[in-house]
Order: sequence, then C-alpha cells, then structure tokens
Amino acid sequence: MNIDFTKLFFTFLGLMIVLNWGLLMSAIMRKIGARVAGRYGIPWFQPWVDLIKNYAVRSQITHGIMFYLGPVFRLSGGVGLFLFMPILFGSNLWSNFSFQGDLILILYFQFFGMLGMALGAGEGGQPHSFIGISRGLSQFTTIEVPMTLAVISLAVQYHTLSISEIVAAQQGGIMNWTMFTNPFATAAAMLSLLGAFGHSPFDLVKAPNEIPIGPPTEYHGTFLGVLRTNAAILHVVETVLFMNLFFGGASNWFELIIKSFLIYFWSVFVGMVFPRFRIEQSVVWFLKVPLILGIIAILLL
Amino acid sequence: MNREFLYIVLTIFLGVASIVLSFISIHSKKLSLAVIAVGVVSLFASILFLLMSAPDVAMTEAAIGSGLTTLIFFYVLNKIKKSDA
Amino acid sequence: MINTEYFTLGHISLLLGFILIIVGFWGILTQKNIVKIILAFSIADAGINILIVSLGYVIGKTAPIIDGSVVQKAGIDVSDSIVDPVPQALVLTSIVIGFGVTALMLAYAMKLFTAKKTLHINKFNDLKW
Amino acid sequence: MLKNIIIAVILIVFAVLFFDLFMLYEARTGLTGIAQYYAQNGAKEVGAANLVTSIVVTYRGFDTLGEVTILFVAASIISFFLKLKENDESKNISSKDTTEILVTASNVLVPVIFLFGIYVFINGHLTPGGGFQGGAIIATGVALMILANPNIKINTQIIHWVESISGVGYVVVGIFGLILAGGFLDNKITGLGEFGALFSAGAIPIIYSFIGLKVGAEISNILNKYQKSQKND
Amino acid sequence: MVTPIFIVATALGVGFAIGVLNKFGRNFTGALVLAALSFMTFISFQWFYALTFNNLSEAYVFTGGFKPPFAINLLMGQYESIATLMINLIGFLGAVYLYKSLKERGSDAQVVYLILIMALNVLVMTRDIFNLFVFSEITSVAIAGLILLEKGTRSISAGFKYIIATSVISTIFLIGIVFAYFITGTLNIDDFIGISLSTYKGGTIVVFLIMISAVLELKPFPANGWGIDIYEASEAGFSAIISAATTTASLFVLYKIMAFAGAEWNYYIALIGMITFIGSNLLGLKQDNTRRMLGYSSIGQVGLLITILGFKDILGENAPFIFFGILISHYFAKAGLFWLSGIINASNLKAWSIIRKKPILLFLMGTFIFALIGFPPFPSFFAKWTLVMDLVKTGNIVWVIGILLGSLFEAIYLFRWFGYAIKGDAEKTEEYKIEFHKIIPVWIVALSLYVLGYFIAQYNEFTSVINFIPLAFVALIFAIDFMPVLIKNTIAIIGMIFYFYTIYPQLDNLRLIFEVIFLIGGILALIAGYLHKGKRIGFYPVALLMYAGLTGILEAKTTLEFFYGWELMTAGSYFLIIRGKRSMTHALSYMLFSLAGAYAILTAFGIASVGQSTWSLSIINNIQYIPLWAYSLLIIGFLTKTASIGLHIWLPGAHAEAESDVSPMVSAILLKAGVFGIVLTLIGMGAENNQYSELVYVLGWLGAITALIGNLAAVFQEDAKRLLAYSSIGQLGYIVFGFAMMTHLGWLAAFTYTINHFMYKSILFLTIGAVVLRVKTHNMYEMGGLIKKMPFAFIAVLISIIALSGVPPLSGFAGKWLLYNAVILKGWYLQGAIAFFSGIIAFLYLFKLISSIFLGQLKDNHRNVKEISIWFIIPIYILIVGLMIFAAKPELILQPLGTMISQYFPEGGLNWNGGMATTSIGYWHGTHIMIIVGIMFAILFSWLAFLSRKAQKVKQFNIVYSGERPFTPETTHVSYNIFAGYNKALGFLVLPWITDFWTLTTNIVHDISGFVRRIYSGNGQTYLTHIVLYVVVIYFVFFN
Repeated sequence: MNIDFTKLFFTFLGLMIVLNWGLLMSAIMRKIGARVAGRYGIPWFQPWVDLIKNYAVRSQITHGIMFYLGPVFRLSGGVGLFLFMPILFGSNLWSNFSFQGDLILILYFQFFGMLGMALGAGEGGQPHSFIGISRGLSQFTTIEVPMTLAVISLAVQYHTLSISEIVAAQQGGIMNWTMFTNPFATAAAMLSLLGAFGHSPFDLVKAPNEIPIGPPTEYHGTFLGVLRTNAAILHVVETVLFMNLFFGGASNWFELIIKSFLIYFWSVFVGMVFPRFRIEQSVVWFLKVPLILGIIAILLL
Repeated sequence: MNREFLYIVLTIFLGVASIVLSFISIHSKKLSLAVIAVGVVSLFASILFLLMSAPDVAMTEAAIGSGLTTLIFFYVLNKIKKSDA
Repeated sequence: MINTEYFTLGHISLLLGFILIIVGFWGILTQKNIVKIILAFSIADAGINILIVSLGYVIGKTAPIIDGSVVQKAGIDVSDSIVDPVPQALVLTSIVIGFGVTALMLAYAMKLFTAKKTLHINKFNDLKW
Repeated sequence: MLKNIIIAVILIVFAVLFFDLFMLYEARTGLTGIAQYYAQNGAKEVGAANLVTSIVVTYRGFDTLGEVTILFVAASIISFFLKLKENDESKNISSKDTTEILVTASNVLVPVIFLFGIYVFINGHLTPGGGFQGGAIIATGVALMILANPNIKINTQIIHWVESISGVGYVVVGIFGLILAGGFLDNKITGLGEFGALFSAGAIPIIYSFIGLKVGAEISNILNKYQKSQKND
Repeated sequence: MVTPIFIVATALGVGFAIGVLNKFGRNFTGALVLAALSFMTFISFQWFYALTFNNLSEAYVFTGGFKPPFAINLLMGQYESIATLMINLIGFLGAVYLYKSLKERGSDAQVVYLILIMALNVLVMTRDIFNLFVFSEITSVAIAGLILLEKGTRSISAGFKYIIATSVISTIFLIGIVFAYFITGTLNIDDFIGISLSTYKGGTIVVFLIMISAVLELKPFPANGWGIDIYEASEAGFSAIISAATTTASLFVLYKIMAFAGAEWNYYIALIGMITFIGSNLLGLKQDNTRRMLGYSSIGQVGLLITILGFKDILGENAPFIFFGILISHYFAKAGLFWLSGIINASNLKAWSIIRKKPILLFLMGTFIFALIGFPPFPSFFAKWTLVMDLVKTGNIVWVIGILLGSLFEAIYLFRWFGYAIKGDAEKTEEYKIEFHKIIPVWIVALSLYVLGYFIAQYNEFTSVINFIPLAFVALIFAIDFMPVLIKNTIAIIGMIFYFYTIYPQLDNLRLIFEVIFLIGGILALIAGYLHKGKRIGFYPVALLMYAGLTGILEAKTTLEFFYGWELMTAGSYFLIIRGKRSMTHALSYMLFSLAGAYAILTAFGIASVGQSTWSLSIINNIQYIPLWAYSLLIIGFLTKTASIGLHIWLPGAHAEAESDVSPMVSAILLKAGVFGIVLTLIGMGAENNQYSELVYVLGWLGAITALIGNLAAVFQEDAKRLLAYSSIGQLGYIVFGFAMMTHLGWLAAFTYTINHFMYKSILFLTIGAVVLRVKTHNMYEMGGLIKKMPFAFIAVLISIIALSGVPPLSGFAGKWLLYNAVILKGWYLQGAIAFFSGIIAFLYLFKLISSIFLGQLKDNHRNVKEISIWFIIPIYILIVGLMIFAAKPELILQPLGTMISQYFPEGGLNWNGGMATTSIGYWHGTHIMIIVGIMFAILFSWLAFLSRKAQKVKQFNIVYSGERPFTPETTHVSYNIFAGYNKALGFLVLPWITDFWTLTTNIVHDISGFVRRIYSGNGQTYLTHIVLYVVVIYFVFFN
C-alpha cells in the first residue's frame, strides 16, 4: 500500500468535519427536544464545552487494561466506519479507504466498537454496565436483521456490494433513489436505524433520564470524552451510510449536511413521540414490523 | 376279517375307556386317583399295542409306562402328603 | 353305514392317539397343579406312542419277529407278513425318553414343592418380564 | 374361565392341524421304504429273528445309545438334585410296617424277577423284549425290594458299578464294531452264528445285555433316589 | 485323522466310567472331563483344519455297519467342523470356568455337562431326523438339570418351565417325524433332501411340524418366556454355554431342516427371525437385570441369525461368511459377557459400577459389547457389512431397516449398561475377587475376538485392504498403558507426527486439509495432556483409536474402509466422551446417534453398490439405484456427526462434560469428520450439475436453522463449556449451509469456516477447559474478574471470540464475507438473513463468555488462582499464531482452497489481485484492512494513553456506585441469566422441544417394551400356551 499523504490529509479533514457536524447536530436535536417539551434547552455550543471539560479532567482512575481499551475500541469502531465509508460521491479524495472493503465490511465493522466497549465496560466491574450491555447487545441483534435484509435486497437490486457503486446507480434524479425504487427495503432500514441510534423508544440501553446506568456508567473524564467523540462521529457516519444506500448519496458537503440532518431528525422525531420500550418488547417489535418489511423487500426481487 | 373286526371293537372300547380315564385323571380332585387313571390308560395302550402286533412295545409300555412311572408318581404323592400332614 | 375305508384298526387307534394328545394338552394348559400337569404329559405321551405304533400297523400282519418254526433259515423275505418294525423301534425309544423326562419333571415337582410348599403353578412366577 | 375358553379355542384350532394329519393316513397294506429293506435283508444281515431288535440294536443302534444316555442323564440329574444330606442316611423312614405277605412275596419273587429280566434281554434278538424291557423288569424287582422293606439299604455302589461297567462296555463294543467291522456299534464283530440260536446275531446279545443291565441300573438308581428322598424332610 | 464318532465315544465312555471312577475324588473326575473335552475339541479342530486348509472333502460316518438310510449316519463337513469346534471349544472353556460349581455338585453334574456337549455335537453332525430328536431330548434334559447348578428357587422354577416347554415342543417334533416316516418310508435327512419332502403328499404339513419345532427350540419371540428365564436363572457360566454352544447347535439343526423344507419356507424363517430380533431387543430395553438382559440380547442375536438363514439362498456364497461372522462374534462375546456377569455378580445393571475397580475387566466388557454391536475390528463388523450390502443389492432394503433397528435397540441397552459400568454411581463398595479359572476363559474369548477379527479381514480381496498400522499403534499404546503420561504422551505425539509425515504425500488437497485438522489438531490437543500427572489409564488408547479412525476415513479408498474408519472413530470418541465426569447419559446418546448415523451411511453404501462391480469409494459418485434416497441417507448419517438441529441433542452434554483437553478433540476435530462426509457426498452428487437441488435446498435451510438455534441456545447457557458446545452446533450449521449452496464461493466460505472453527474452537475449548481446571466450576456466574489472574487466557479468548464473531480484521470476517457474497450470488436471501442473524446472536454468547469469566468482579474464592497451565498455553498460542496468519494473509489459505474447489466448481471463484479479493459484486483486501485498523487503533490508543497518562489504577470494587456489596447467592450475580430479556422475547425458539421429541420417542419405545414384556408373566403354563398359540398362528399364516 503506497501511502498517499494527500488522501490521508483529506481523510483527517473529513473526520474533523464529521466530528463537528455531529456535535452540532446533537446540540440542535437536544434544543429541539427541549423546545418541544417546553424547556429552554442547552446553548448550541454545549457539546463542545462538555467535550473540552471531559478531556481536561485531571484526576482519573482506571480498572485495568481492558477498561482502558474499551473506549479505544469504541472510537476505533467509529473512526473505522468513517474510514471505510465513501463520504462524497464522485470524489476520490473524500472516499477514504472504501476501496479496501465493501458493504459487508461496514456492517461487520460496526461490531468492532461495540464489542470492545462491552468488554471495557465489563472490566469496570459495575453491574449496571453489565445490564446495559446485555440489553444493548440483545436489542442490537434484532436491529440488524431488517437492516441485513435491506442490504441484501440492495445488493441484489444493484448487483454490487460496493457503496460507491450503489450511490452511482442512484444518480440521475430523485426517482432513482432507492427510497423510491425499493421502498420496502428503505422502510425496513429506516426502522432499524431508530434502534441503532438508541433514541426513545429504544433507549433502555442507556436509560439516560434516570441515574446514569448503561455501558458507560463507570467511564468519566477522558474516557467519557472519547466516547462522546465517537458518538458524534458515529451518528454522522451512520446517517451518511443510509444516505448513500437509500437517498442517492451526496456529491458535496452541503447536500450531505442536509440529508444527514433529515435522516437524523427522523429518529429524534420518533423518539419524541413514543415512550420507551422494555427490552423484550423492542426485540419482539424489531422482529415484527421491520422484519416483515425486509422480507417483503427480498420477496419482491 | 373277523379277528380284525374283533380287534376294532376292542380298540374302540379301550379307546373310549382311555379317553374317559384321561378326563377323569385331569379333572379329579384326588391326585392318587388321577395317577392310577393314567396308569390304566397306559396299560390299555399296551394292550392296544399287542393288538397292533407290537409285543416289544407292549412290554415296554406295560413295564415302564404303566408300572414304573406310576410308582414314581406315588413316591411324589407320598412326599407331598407327608409334608401336608 | 360306516365307511370301511376309515374304519380300520389303524384309523381308530390313530384317532385315539390324536385325541389323547389333545386331551393331554388340554390338561397341560389348564391344570394348575404341577403333578396334574405332569400327568397330562404322560397322557400325551401315551397318545403319541399309540399314534406311532398305529402308523406302523399293517392290516392283519404279524409282529416283526421271524418265527423260527415258520422260517427255516435266515435271509428270507418276510416283508409280506409283518407289520412295520421301524415305528416300533422308535416307540421304544420314545417310551424310555418319556420315562426319563417324566422322572425328571417329578423330581422338579418335589423340589418346587419343598421350596414353596405348594404345587400351584401360578405361584412359581418369580422370574418374569 | 375366560382363559380356559381361549385355550379351548386354541386347542380346537390345533385339532384342525391334527385333522389334516389324520387325513394323510390311509391304512397300509404292505411295507415301504427302509422297513421293506429291513424285512427283506434284516435277518440275513443282522441275524436276529426279532426285527425290532435288529433295528434297535444295530441299524439304529446310535439312537439306542442316545436313549440309554438320556436315562443316564436323567438319573444323574435326579441324583444330584435329590441329594440327601450326607449324614441323613441313618434316619429311618417312619412308614408303617409292610405286610408279611409282601415281604415274603418279595423274598421269593425278586430273584425270579431278576432272572426273568435277564432272560428277556438275553433273548432279545429272538423273542419280544430286549434290553429295555429286561432292564425295566429288573428295576421292577428292585422296586419290589424297596417296597417290601423301605429301610433296606440298597447297595448303591453295586448299582453304580453295574451301570458304569455296562455303559463303558456298551461303548467299547461299539468301538470294536468300528475297528473290527463296518462301523460304530456294528454287531458283526463276531460271526452271526446260527439264525434263531441263543448265541447268534453277532454282538446283539452282548449289547442287549449291557443295555439291559444299564437300563436296569439306571432305573433302579432313579427309584432309589426317590425312595431316599422320602425321608429327606 | 480321528473319526468324529470318537467325540461321542469319548464323552460317553468317560461319562459312564465316572460312575466308578468317582471314588478317586471330584478333582480327578473334573480333570477327566476336561481331558475328554479337550480331546473332543482336538478332534473337531483336526477336522476343521483338514477341511479348511487341506481341501479334504467332507466325510460321512456310518454307524451300525450299514449305509444310510438304513442306519444312522453322521456327516463331518466344512460347516459341521466349524460348528462342532465352536461347541467343543466353548464346552472346554466353560468347563474350566464352571470347574468349581460342577465340582461342588459332584461327579454327576460333571458327567451331565460332558454329555450335554457331546449331544450338541451329535445335533450338528447327525443326518437322521429321529436321531436328531433323541439327542435334542438329551440336550433338553441335560440343560434342565444343569440349570440347577445355581442354587435357589428361581433356578428350579426356571428349569421346570424349561422342561415342560421343551416337552411340548418335542411332542410336536415327534409327530412330525413319524408322519415324515409314514409318508416317505425313510428317516434320513439326505433322503428327504433327495426326494424334496415338501413336494410329497402331505409333505408340507410334516415339514411344518418339524420346522416349527426346530424354530421353537430357538426361542422365537414371543413364544420364548421359558427360554429367557433360563438365561436369567442359571449359573452365569452355564448361561454362557446355553447362549454360545446350544444356540450354535440349534441353529445348525434349523439349517439342516431348511435343506429339505423347500424354498417357500425361507421367507417365513426370515420373518420369524426378524420378529424375534426386533421384539427381543425391544424388550431388552426395559431390563435392569443383567442376565435377563443378556438373555434378551442372546435371543435377539439368534433372531438375526435365523433371518440370515432365511436369506441363505439370496445371499448366495456370502451366506456362510455372514452367518458364521455374526455367530462367532455373538458366541465369543455373549459367552464372555455371561462369564463376566458371573464374576461381577451384580444382578442389577446399575450395580455394575463395581467393575471399575478392576479396569482390565472393563476392557473385556467393552470388547464384548463392541463385538456384539458389530464394531471393527471384530468379525461381526465384516459380517454385518456384507449382510447389509448383499441385502440392499438384492432389493431387500426393508429387511435392512429392520436389522438396523434391532441392532440399535440392542445398542441402547448394551451401551447403557456399559455406561453404568464405566460411570455409574459406585455406592456399593462390595469387594469381589477374580478367580483364576474364571478369568482365563474370558481372556481367551476376548483375545480370540481380536485375532479372528484380524484374520477375517483377510477373508477376501475387498476386506483385505484395510490398513492395520494405526490399529497396531493403538495396540502398542494399550500395551504400555501402565507407563506414566509423560512417556505415553510423547510416544503418541511422535507417532502421530510420523504418521502424518508418511501419509500426507498420498492425500489429495481435500483430504490434506482434513488430515491437518485431524492429526495436527490432535497433536496440539495432546500437548495439553502433559499437564496430567500419573498414568491416566485408558486415555491414550482410546484417543489414538479415534485418530486412527479419523485418518482411516481419509485414507479410505473403498466404502468398506471408510465405514471401518468411521466405526473406529465412533468407538474411540465414545470412550473419550464417557471419560468425562457426568458423561454417562451423554455418551450413550452420542453412541446412539452415531450408530443410527452409521447405519444410515451403511445402508446408503449398500444402495450405492447396487449395479457396481467395485467397492471403490467413488461409487457414490454414480449411484444408480434410488440415488435420492442414498444421498439423503448419507447426508443424514453425516449430519448426526455434525450435530445438525434435530440430531444435535447428544452434543452439548458430550462436549461440555468431557475432560478439558478432550473437548477440543471431540469438538474442533471430531465434528469435522461429519463435514468431510458431507463434502464427499456433495461431490458424489455431482457438484456443478447437481440433479438433487431439492435435497441441497433442504440441507441449506437445515444449516441455517441449525446456526440460528445453536447460537440462540448458546446465549442462554450458564455452563461455559456447554455454551461453547452449542456454539459448535451453530458453527457447524454455517458450514453445512455453505456447502449446501453448491457454488464455488459457498464452498470456499464453508472451508474457511471449517478451518477457522477448528482453530478458534480449539483455542476456546482449551482455554476454558484450562480455566475450569483452575477454578473448579463450569458455571460462568461463579467466575469473574479472572483477567487479572489469567491474562494469557484472556488474550487467547479475546482473539478467538473476535475471530469467531467475524468482526474484521480477524480471520472470521473472511468466512462471513465469503458467505454473504455466496448467499447473494446464489439467491438464498432468507437463509442468508437467518445466518446473518445468528452471526449477530453469536455476540451475545461471546460477550457473556468473556465478560462473565474474565471481566467484572473477581470472586473471593478465586483470589489465589494461577494462570492456566503452560501445557495449555503452548498449543493455544500456536493456534493463535495460525489464526493471525490467516487473518493477515488470507490469500495464503484461500487461494489454494480456491484452486482445489475449482476441480468441482470451475466457475464463480474469487479473483485475486495481490491481496485484493473480488467477486462479481464485492471486494475485500484482508491485509490492508488489518493494517488500516491496526494503525488507527494504535494512534487512538496512544492518544488516549497520552491524555490519561496519569490515570490511577483502582480496585474494581471502587466503582462510582457504592462500596456496598451485600452477600448474595450466585444466582443473583449479574452474570446469571444475563440475557433474561432476550430470553423472554426469543427464548421460545430454543425451548427443548427437540430434546422433548427424542425423550418422547424414547419413552414411547420404552413403554411399548414395558407393555409387551408383560406377556412374560412368569407362569410356565402361560408360556406353554404361547408355544401352542405360536404353532397355530404360524400354521395359519403359512397355509393361508
């Protein structure tokens, strides 16, 4: 592999853009959420403040090497997804390292971060982490099923597993988007996205409104900073993935920002409307509606 | 033919008697009676053997079948009776 | 009238043999007293012996002994004058065997009786299934 | 009762089988098969007047050996089956005294019976009767002895000796037949002799004597065991 | 040459003479009897030798000095010589065994015994039907007497039942004989044959009477209550004689009678035998009395032999081989088992655990049971093989099914018994001593089985090809089993390395892959064996037996060799599995599933050989007769070994309870034998232009569902090894799924999975096994926090679970990537989605495994545990190196694999461009991804390390929540039932309904058995009624 420093630079730049856009997007969403609830909400720069504060905490503790590695795995997962994802259509520089692996790589690389995080949190020895992980993993398995069906459906539809080629196939008008050419697959995938983001009604994993339980319970300071960094990146990358697969991709940053915002907004919107599911409810729910949609998507091929 | 006819009549008589005796032996409550009845059946059989020109068989049946066998039966009966008493 | 073809000494004794066997079996299968069962075996034995001998019977022929006064020297063909000697030989064996077996059964009966003080066959079912 | 009915049904069906057999039978008017051969050649080949004897002792001598063996086996089994406790011999049978007549009769009759038995088996090749009949007669004599005097001590050793020697003798004569004549138990190890005479028919008188003695001894043995078992309470 | 009449003359002469000789004492008479028996054995051996090797022609023995039919004659021919040799030999050995019992009963008993053996000889040799009757009466009387060798009422009542039953039978026999004489004028069997008796007027009914009594003497089910009783009630040594010698003679009688009965009887005889075989073995299931169970088994075996007699015309020239092969195995094995039962003297099956005190007895018992069931290298194996082959070839598949069903029933109770012996609770510590004169005959028969097994394999060209070298090596290891582990382990490893070195040039690539897994994997697993101190008696012979079988499968050129190896492997692995602590029931179910599978394979091989002139393994490539069935049977057979869903219930227990270093052998290695079989079958079905797409379609679904259910079940396990076991089921599901796709990519994926599964499952089982050795529990919720104590173990598990879960960049991803490409190209979307779903489920159990064991809070009682043993770490890290190489340079393995698969699927392979693999839809560069992820991970790690360089290490209890830690039972531990919510949602999928199904099946079979055996009321009279009824029923069946 010849090291292409230009590309490395653009990749790093892209990562920074994505990170900041992710932070901003989360601030906007929380603001909207607060307004809907009749609160004032946070200032738009609050995520940056939090992040800096976390990174700057001086006294830190660790529970062992795996505890240490947990956030690293998590962030590697997020960054890795970004690395293997073509960000802008038609641009070699913004396509990162997506030519080393295809859609299946992306699907499986999602697990990388999760698994590491689960292990790290496990070593923390905090029972609430365990509970959070077990819920998270349980829910995650079922989220992925409709997603997989959708991906298979796409792969068959476009006869490729390369994301770039899938995007390419959707060019030339809004009616070429997968959203219209394969609505069932899109619907299945969009429902599974709700779970992937872990917003209400699927937010039992972290249970944010109560005492801080969930996988990151034991993490704080720098570790928490790393996790939040990852969250910001991951949100954007996932929306970009959906954008690429179902909504025609983006050929410039502006288009990317609009589309990713809308996709992200969809999950927040649902979250504001529906109350939280218990874990077995969400598992069953994902195996009902989205799964059926996914199967229809495949059967219609 | 006369002799043959006589034999037949005798055989029928012996046969009917044997069958009756064997039923008696099977259904009698008294064991010693039953044993004697069987001994007599055996004896009748040996007469029948004589009628059928089988003197060797007749001798054997008389000595073993109706004699010794009956004797052994009585040994057993005796033994049982003594234990009952 | 009686069909003479079926009214020979052989037929009648054969029939008697069969009847005695069946009666013996009846006793064997229905009597509960072990001595009675053994008696029934004796009856069946007698029946078989009668049956065998009657199979060897030839109408009006003499015993298979070559009488010295009638026959002057060895080697004469007597096949026209005697009954079949083979079944008689078999029956001799059968009688002796029957005696041996009966003696053994009776020995068993005595042993069984000493073991349980009864001769009821239903009581000796300690081996089953 | 139901069981008896079922058994009756089974036996009736069984009788059908017998009826099929019965219908096979037709009255014979002559000899066929091996019987005819025996009738034609028996006297010549074996030299015995009594054809049944020639069949029993020679033609089907092997059966007879087996037959003797059965008695022997039965006697052996009964003897280890009804075995007394060794020190029980002294105990007398508590039976009523037998009548005088029986005792006297037995004293007179037993030797006669024995002699008659011997006569029957020695003449087995000439007249009706033979080893089995003779043996049975001898055994009857023994039975009479026992009945007359329940406490009599039959000398079991003698019975054993007789039984053993006659048995071994039988087998040895058989082997002589194998070596000297045409096969195991062949009677032609000596000359056939004059037809109809006492010492004729080759080894048949010898063999029949052995058989007679053996059968007599075996049956006596069985009777003796039964007799002894009476006191084994 | 000594004429056979001396068998009779000797026995009778000695027998009669003992009447006077007994005053010299019972030892003298006993010695005399032994001398007579050995002389009789010598006579028949001499005839056997002369007839078999010197081409002597058969000899008639005339008695009375006249030719038959006028006098009785005996025949000493080839078969007669074998039968009499068998009878006399077992008579002699039995006399040695019974020496004391006979002596105790006195010279009378000794004589009766001698005469019994003589009479059996005459039964075999005589050619006169009435003579047959006389000597069968002698036999009956003698048996009725010798039952009394055993004291007590039971033997008396059994003897009485026996004698009245045989009297009824002989009555019928005698009637038949005299009527036969009446209609033919002769009593000679040869005459009957010459005039073909059954064509005579009235001949059929006469033959019926004779035949039915000969059959009844063999104790046909269900008219055999009296026969079973004598097995149970008589002295064990005498039961052996009845089972071995009497049976041989009675079968021979039947054989002689069949000679003149006419061909129309063959079918009925076969049917009677089959009913007896199945019925008897069915009833054996419910037995808990050893002798009675052995009695049922004996009668069952006789039933099988009767069936073979019924098929003698159809089987043609192979019939004697089959008949004597099965008879001899039964004869030696059953005699040995009865003798053992006399030595152990435990009437209840469960009490047999006391045999463990003398492990060598266990070896003998195992030998006999395996010989009875028909395992190699025993003669019955070859006989059963030939039988099934010939029956299938002649279109009698239904009969084959019956035979195999009966055998399976028999295997159930025999192996259950064996399980009790090896693993039952040894509550009673009753001492027993082995008398010298009793154990010697047992040894002789056991060794004879091995020797005969070797010689019979040379019987003809198709069996003589078997490679005995691995077996010889097993025997060597067995011989040095008294040595310490260190020596045996080293010898075993060196032996396997050497064998691998000699064998690998002969193998094609396909087989080489499996050979590497089998042997190299085996060697690695053996390294862990150095951990053991002491002798580890019994481990090495069986482990090597399994490897011998495995390599035998690969080396097999013929179907017979394949099956031979397969059965060896099954036997070896059974012993390996049953060595585990609570493995009794699991080993049994393993054995039963394996046997059922093996029988399916056997039948399929039989079908495959129809219309073929060769035994080559390649005949499965071209099956001409009902190929769909044959392939289905093959696949079902192999799926039992890969534990596909429905056939998997043996696996979790078997793997979980096995010893720490055995689990990888039976999981990572053994299961691959099934995979190899499936590959062979699929190749046979014609890879590219496969005509059985329905079959592989079903197979594909089965694989996908197996993957799902296996993984899901693993999620809910609390036992670490059980979890891994279920995981194996799931993984094997993927493999089956991959092969079922029948495309290049599918196979590539499946092979990748095969290799990967071998590596990571070996690592996991070795590691977890080693951890279990340290912490002394399998339950994960009783562990925790071990990362501090066992970092090496943790790293090994971490790497292998990343690989197993398929997360890039490790090698598992290669399999996943190939599988999805294959699925999409094949068009099996739904199955693919299920497979994908199960892949994600794998995360749940993998997380549970690693976090419950290594993460979280350390348990108090584990404060002092040490790192896992170095002997485990060595093989584990060797495997990890392999795994990492595969991950970093996948093309090293995938390219040769692709080349190999191209033989079968030339189209649709991967395109390689350097390290970049592309299919028509996707692409993947394993090396680059590894590098990118590695670099990124390193950067981020150093960044974090820099940021929190001053982080303070604290104890795990020092968590934000509280310092409070109430005492709680383990089941409230957070690791317990960790996926409770998931269970609520999806648990219904893994409800044990398959186990329930099999349990139900078993119960139904047992209930039937329990119900049917009530016909054996114990009442002698009822048994007589059965006999008469049996005669009547057969009469009407035969004549209508």
